[in-house]
Amino acid sequence: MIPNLDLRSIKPYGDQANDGMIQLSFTLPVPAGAKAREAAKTLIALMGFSDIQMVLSEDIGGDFTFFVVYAKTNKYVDYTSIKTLEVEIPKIVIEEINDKISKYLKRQVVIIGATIGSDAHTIGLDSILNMKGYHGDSGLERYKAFKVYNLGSQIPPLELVKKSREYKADVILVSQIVTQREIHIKQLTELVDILDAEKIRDKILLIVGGPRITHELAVELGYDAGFGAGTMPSDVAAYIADRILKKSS
Amino acid sequence: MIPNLDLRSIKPYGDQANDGMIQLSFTLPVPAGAKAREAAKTLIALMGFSDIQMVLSEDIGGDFTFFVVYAKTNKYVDYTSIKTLEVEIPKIVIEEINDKISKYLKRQVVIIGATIGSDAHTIGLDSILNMKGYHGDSGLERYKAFKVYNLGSQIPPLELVKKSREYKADVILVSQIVTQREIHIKQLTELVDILDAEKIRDKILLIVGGPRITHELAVELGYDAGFGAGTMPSDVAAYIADRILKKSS
Amino acid sequence: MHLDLDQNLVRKARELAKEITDDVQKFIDLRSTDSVERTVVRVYGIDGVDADGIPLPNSVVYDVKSRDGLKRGIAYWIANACVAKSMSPQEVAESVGKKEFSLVEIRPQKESIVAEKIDELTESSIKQLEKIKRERDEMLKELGDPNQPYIYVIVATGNIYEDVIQAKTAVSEGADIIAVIRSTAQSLLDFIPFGPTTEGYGGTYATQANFRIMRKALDEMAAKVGRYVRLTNYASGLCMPEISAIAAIEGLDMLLNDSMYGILFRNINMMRTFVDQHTSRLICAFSHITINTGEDNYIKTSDPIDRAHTVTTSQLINEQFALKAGMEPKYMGIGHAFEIDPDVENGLLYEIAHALLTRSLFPQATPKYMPPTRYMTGNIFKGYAQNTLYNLVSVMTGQSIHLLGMLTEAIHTPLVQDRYLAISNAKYVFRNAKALGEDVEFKKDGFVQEEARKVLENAVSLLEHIKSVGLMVSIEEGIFGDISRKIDEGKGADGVFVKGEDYYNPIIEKMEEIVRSGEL
Amino acid sequence: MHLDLDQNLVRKARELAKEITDDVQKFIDLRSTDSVERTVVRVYGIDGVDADGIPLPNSVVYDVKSRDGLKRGIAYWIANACVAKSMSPQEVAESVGKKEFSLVEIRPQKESIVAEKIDELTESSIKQLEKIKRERDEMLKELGDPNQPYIYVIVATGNIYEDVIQAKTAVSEGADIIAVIRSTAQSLLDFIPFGPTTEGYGGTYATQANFRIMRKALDEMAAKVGRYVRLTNYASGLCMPEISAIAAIEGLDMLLNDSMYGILFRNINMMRTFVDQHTSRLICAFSHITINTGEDNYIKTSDPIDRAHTVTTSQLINEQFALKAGMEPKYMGIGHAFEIDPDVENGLLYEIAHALLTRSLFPQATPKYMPPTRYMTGNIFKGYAQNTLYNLVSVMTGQSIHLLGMLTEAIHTPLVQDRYLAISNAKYVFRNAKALGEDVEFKKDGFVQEEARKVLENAVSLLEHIKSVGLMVSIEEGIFGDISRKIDEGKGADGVFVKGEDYYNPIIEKMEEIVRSGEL
Ligand code: B12
Ligand code: B12
Ligand SMILES: Cc1ncc(COP(=O)(O)O)c(C=O)c1O
Ligand SMILES: Cc1ncc(COP(=O)(O)O)c(C=O)c1O
Repeated sequence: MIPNLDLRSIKPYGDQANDGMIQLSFTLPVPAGAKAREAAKTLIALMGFSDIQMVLSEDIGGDFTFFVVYAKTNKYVDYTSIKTLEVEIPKIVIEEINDKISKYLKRQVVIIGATIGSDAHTIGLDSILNMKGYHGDSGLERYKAFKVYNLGSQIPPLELVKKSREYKADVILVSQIVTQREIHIKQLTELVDILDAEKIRDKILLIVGGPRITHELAVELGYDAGFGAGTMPSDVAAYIADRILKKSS
Repeated sequence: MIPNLDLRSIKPYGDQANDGMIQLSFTLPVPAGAKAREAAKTLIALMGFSDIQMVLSEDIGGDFTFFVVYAKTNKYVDYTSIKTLEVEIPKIVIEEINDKISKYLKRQVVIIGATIGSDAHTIGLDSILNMKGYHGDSGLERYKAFKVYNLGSQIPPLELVKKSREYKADVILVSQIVTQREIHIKQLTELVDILDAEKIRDKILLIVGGPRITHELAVELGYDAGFGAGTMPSDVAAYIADRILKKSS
Repeated sequence: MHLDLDQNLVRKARELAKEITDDVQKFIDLRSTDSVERTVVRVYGIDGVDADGIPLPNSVVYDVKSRDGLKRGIAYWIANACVAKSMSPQEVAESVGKKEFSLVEIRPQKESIVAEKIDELTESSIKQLEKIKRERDEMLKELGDPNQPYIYVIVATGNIYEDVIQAKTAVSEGADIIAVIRSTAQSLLDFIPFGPTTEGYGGTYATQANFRIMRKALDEMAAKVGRYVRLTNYASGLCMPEISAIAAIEGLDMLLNDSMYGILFRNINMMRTFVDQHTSRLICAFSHITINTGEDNYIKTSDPIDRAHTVTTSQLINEQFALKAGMEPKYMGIGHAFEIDPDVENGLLYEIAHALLTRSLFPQATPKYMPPTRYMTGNIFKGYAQNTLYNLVSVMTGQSIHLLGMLTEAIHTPLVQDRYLAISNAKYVFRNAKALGEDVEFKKDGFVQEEARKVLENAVSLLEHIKSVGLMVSIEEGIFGDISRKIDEGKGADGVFVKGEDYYNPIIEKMEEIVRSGEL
Repeated sequence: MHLDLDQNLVRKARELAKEITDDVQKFIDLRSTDSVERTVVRVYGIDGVDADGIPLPNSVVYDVKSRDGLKRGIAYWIANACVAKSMSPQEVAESVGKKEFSLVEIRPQKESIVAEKIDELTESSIKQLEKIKRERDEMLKELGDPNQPYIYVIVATGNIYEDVIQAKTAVSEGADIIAVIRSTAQSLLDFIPFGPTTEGYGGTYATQANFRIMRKALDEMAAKVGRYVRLTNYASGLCMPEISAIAAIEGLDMLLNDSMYGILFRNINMMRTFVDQHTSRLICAFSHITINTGEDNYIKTSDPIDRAHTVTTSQLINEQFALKAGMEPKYMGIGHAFEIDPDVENGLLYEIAHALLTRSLFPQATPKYMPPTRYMTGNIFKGYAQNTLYNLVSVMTGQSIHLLGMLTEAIHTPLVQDRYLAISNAKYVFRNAKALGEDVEFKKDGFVQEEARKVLENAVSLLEHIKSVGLMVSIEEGIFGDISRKIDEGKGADGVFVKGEDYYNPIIEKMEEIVRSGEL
């Protein structure tokens, strides 16, 4: 940490401690000119900014004006009081996971994964599940402790639940990449509702991942955990092993 | 303008009318991680943003974390009520200016220009004064109606005032490029104070320019006009001619 | 800029690709699909939906299919009904939609009169399509074709009216081509939605009304900016040929259209795709619609360096399928992409080699170059730098159709300012590096020359393998995009059927005749 | 990458530059300046300020000068006082500062004893400087010299402690060189401020204490990241040689140091600058400090294409002046810049030609390449794209010292994240295009080759002109940067004087001796 920082009121650091400097860019649907600039400034000021430097205000056609602004915020955060909701990932690695699961659970953990609903993006889920893994970190298929079924993409939630019964899944991994118009919320909610309706929600470790997913959002939607951009398969493995072992003991 | 826009409450347009989408980037002086992200989110929320998408939170060394965020503002602006303080630039061109000045003023307008104080940037002022001008638009030296003295850079305000007496200047053009630690405010204020003290402020048309100068700021500091980034010499010429002619009539 | 390619190897690659596709074509020629039949229906001018919201082309084909009449081809049944009921095709379809009658149950009219009716309907439909094509060709000539690389941007708001606003803005900034992205998973619909649409995610529904609305908007802008503006949509998925038909009717200029994309990336049945792609390409060839092939996708799911030759291989296959549909090379937007992990040492040299190889292998075509997507991140600044180098490689290697990379690729479909920033980046680089390609040579046996040679050699080996096992088995093997699809699986398999002995598709025949005769 | 330059022309250019500087050197050799004398004072270890805050080196030199003793050189007076008063130089200076006595009024001591004293003081000062140099050379060897282009960033907060924070952050991101920008107009001060400073605008004062603080911070970081980190400041303006001295004492690695920059851009008197630059370069040559010349500035005030040859001309002149100071080529950071208006068609090709010309003309030197500045705007995204191409040209043409462009160049001195973004952009491009330079050839008689040839030819013509009228008259003519300066005008003229017959500068003589003898 930089010297003499008051953690009870931290602000952005641009050139110096606590200068509050922030860069913004946005478009207003009005023609470029002094009036547009003034409107943009007014807007920025309403957010609690001062020293507003409007460094670009450019006509981008169709009566739109694009702005780039540097300004100083008067807001600050008490860093000491920040609480985070984080997935707890124990430090256990592949061999340990395999050993413990075989020792205590005495069978493979059954994991079923899918990209649900209209979403066709498989690369993210595959990075977690496939042998090959992600950036040199092996995927769950590589773990002896796990039996993995990767259903692929565009799986209706109902079908996923059906398959999870069929395979006696311990864990469901869902991927959601497309988030436009909150489609992921709809689809994720649908899945939880089905599990609830079928009264099997408690029996299953329910995990969602995707670049716009946060653990907080996942918990809010009724999932056990959420994994975001850049997730490593080994983290997911460790989380699963830990939770399954705790459950079974 | 886009259809059905309510001008009394305009908001940024990202993907759709009034979605309020803004891009921000900034650095917090805390180590990267969930806590930093949460602190950044809290800060952004304090400004009245919702749907906060933290798309980058990157360790940039030295216990600093850099964030890129897209979020939607809940602020809006009544565009119909926006008032702007603008330099009024009449549409008169070089020949007309030369004609009118020779007809009504019957002598050349004397213009003296300098970059004052510690500022050594001459390119901006030169673009306005030199024959060559700026982006194909001729500078004031090209106008028969004007007699131009370009004193160059780092001229102490006192010396500028001395020279302006010596040359019987009608107009003083000051350039200020460096704005760090508000140095330009100090230097510009010093100049006005001297002119006031010597009781010649009223006799002189006082203009300031520079990339971070706005007309509003100029007026606030006691100048007649301020010209910002991308100013064209012909605009300055038209403004000067208009004001001098009005004064003399 | 020049590659020292072994021209014998190039010839060999083409021959292999031809032989591979010849095999598939034999298979295609024996079959038709529901969508091919609906295409005929649409070309005959049938449009609209029934009381349940089912598009009339679907109702009509379903009516015949469910009564086992489709083997003869839909044209006969429509003409027969028109004669019998003295109705226009649209009237016939509406009646079918209302379940007033079934086409198969109408008494067969005199053969020669039905035949005449078919000719009449076909003639006037084809005339109409020719008129549209001619008008566009003239407009292009009049307004002038912009310089290449064409600046190609997408709009994807989900709302056609919002799309129009953004498309117009983009054109005024300098866009040459506007592509309206389709709503997620539309390609899996076995029908084309009807009317203007304002709800969709990840894109806007491809409907005939939406095509018309955007076409009109772009034509207005074209007149304003004095530059022809092209409109693009997607002919892939389960309605491949139908989309081509409505695109031809509405005067679109380009369609994403690949002979294998649907199989691999949408898990659409192989037979369905192969049959559909042929008809859809024939329409494109006839109507001067440039196709954009989808090889960029392979290197999203497989390694862009190790599997570069799969892109080349597929390009050659796509070319042969297009030639089989009578398409002139200049309408072939052969696809490829700048997709290498930015952390790879000398990644730029690989990109140059691959881009130059595409350009060199298809000198008459209009290669479509796709921007970085997979390795774009939330660091929008870095993304802007990646796009800068992408723009540079494009202008340097002389690409034709240049889809702009968005700095927010990893975040959302483009905001209005994202597109502006992309266009200004491309304009800057294209102008700043204009003559670079002409000025530069790559060292003989240097990195770029060697890489290009290697990719070509690997492509030839792969083509040899495909030749020996057949294209379909190769796809089963997971050669393209590391994705494996089985011959008899996938969506839409039930929409494929073997033509009967009396099968007749007058639209296809007429178009083939015209295209082949070079009457165009 | 290779330029087909006419080697006879290259030789001719060098000869002309040599002749031009020979003329000026004659003039230099006869003169000294206040600052040169203060340099001797500083090398003798005198530091601190008097009660009025005037730096002791100034007090001491002023004391002698005001009593007309300076023609003999300050060394004699100090040694004489040391002997007479049995004091160390520092004690002498402090007494002078307190006005306890004047050096000129002290009775002359026995010549041989004073001479011995001078030798003793000189010897130990030089030893100390050699030790510092050796230690740094060793540290560089131990930690390893980073790959070129070196990543060079500036810190410019105005507060040395804030600068340290940001410099450390930059090093951990990948910076190889940290330059601490000086506070606006410090170059016009005829003294070096004293002690650590926390107030400055546009930069931090160059003081010996600030040098020390930053050096320590960077050495700590270097150990941490396992990579030698260079420290840069500015030796130009009115204290050119003094700054070099304190830089040598504090172990800096680089100094901005140009033979004409001060004249042109700070309106410093010509004679003053020429004399000062010689001493300052001698110190750099002696202490293995790389100089960075300032040609990038010319194309900020004049056209970067039309006046490209003025850059080349000045580079050759700077080289000759450096050689005259006994500098090895590898310490010559020959300056140039990427400054063409981004709207210029083929601007990138011009940039490549100019950068390659610099690289080719000075194969042993370490060219210092400057980023776009003048045509950077408030469009930070566009600026990031400009910097991307700049990075590309640099790695492609094999530049050595690469000052990073900041996306906010047109707005403010860099924020902590601006530097991060700049470093990651450079690292990306350097890695991604690593072997591009080796792989590319420019067509014979093509754009780049022709442009480079033209610039060289124009430079030779210009050198011929300068040779005929003399360098000083050429500067009067406004040849460089379109700026004209008169011989007898400019700041600091009163600080120049003609050496007396008994003038003696032991530091200079000793350094020259060592440098020339190749003892280094
Ligand atoms: C590749 C790609 C495609 C490919 C997908 C191929 C495939 N088989 O997956 C193709 C070309 C088919 C495609 C199509 C579309 N795409 Co797409 N695509 C992408 C792209 C370029 C890369 C995604 C990717 O693979 N990233 C690499 C992986 C490794 O990262 P990841 O997904 O984040 O996964 C990591 C973590 O998130 C996490 N994770 C992910 N899932 C899971 C699950 C679990 C359980 C866990 C624990 C962790 C986890 O772990 C992974 C490793 O760290 C992105 C843009 C981008 N750069 O992100 C757009 C993007 C995702 N696509 C987008 C869109 C809109 C589409 C389309 C809908 C467009 C259209 N209308 O046609 C189509 C339709 C697809 C559909 N029906 O869903 C948008 C989504 C916008 C939004 N936020 O809603 C993006 C952001 C592009 C954009 N800017 O418009 N796409
Ligand atoms: C060129 C340049 C220099 C040159 C100046 C050469 C010269 N003779 O002018 C040199 C190399 C000498 C220089 C030095 C420094 N510079 Co400088 N420089 C620039 C640079 C790259 C371009 C400025 C420019 O010429 N723009 C082109 C002209 C045409 O545009 P303009 O100035 O905006 O002028 C237009 C309008 O503003 C207006 N205008 C301007 N003046 C006037 C006056 C009137 C009356 C009117 C009507 C209109 C008008 O009309 C012009 C035409 O449209 C800028 C960065 C940038 N891209 O802006 C940094 C910049 C201005 N410099 C900066 C700094 C800090 C310095 C130094 C202080 C650094 C240092 N510590 O050494 C030094 C010291 C100089 C000093 N003592 O003042 C900072 C200022 C930061 C700030 N906001 O305070 C900048 C922004 C760079 C940065 N990001 O750090 N610099
Ligand atoms: C050939 C082709 N068709 C279609 C698409 C779009 O996907 P969809 O078929 O889901 O509309 C792409 C996307 O890259 C493509 O390359
Ligand atoms: C050689 C040289 N010296 C010094 C400077 C900095 O200016 P100043 O002398 O005002 O510190 C520069 C800036 O470009 C330069 O090139």
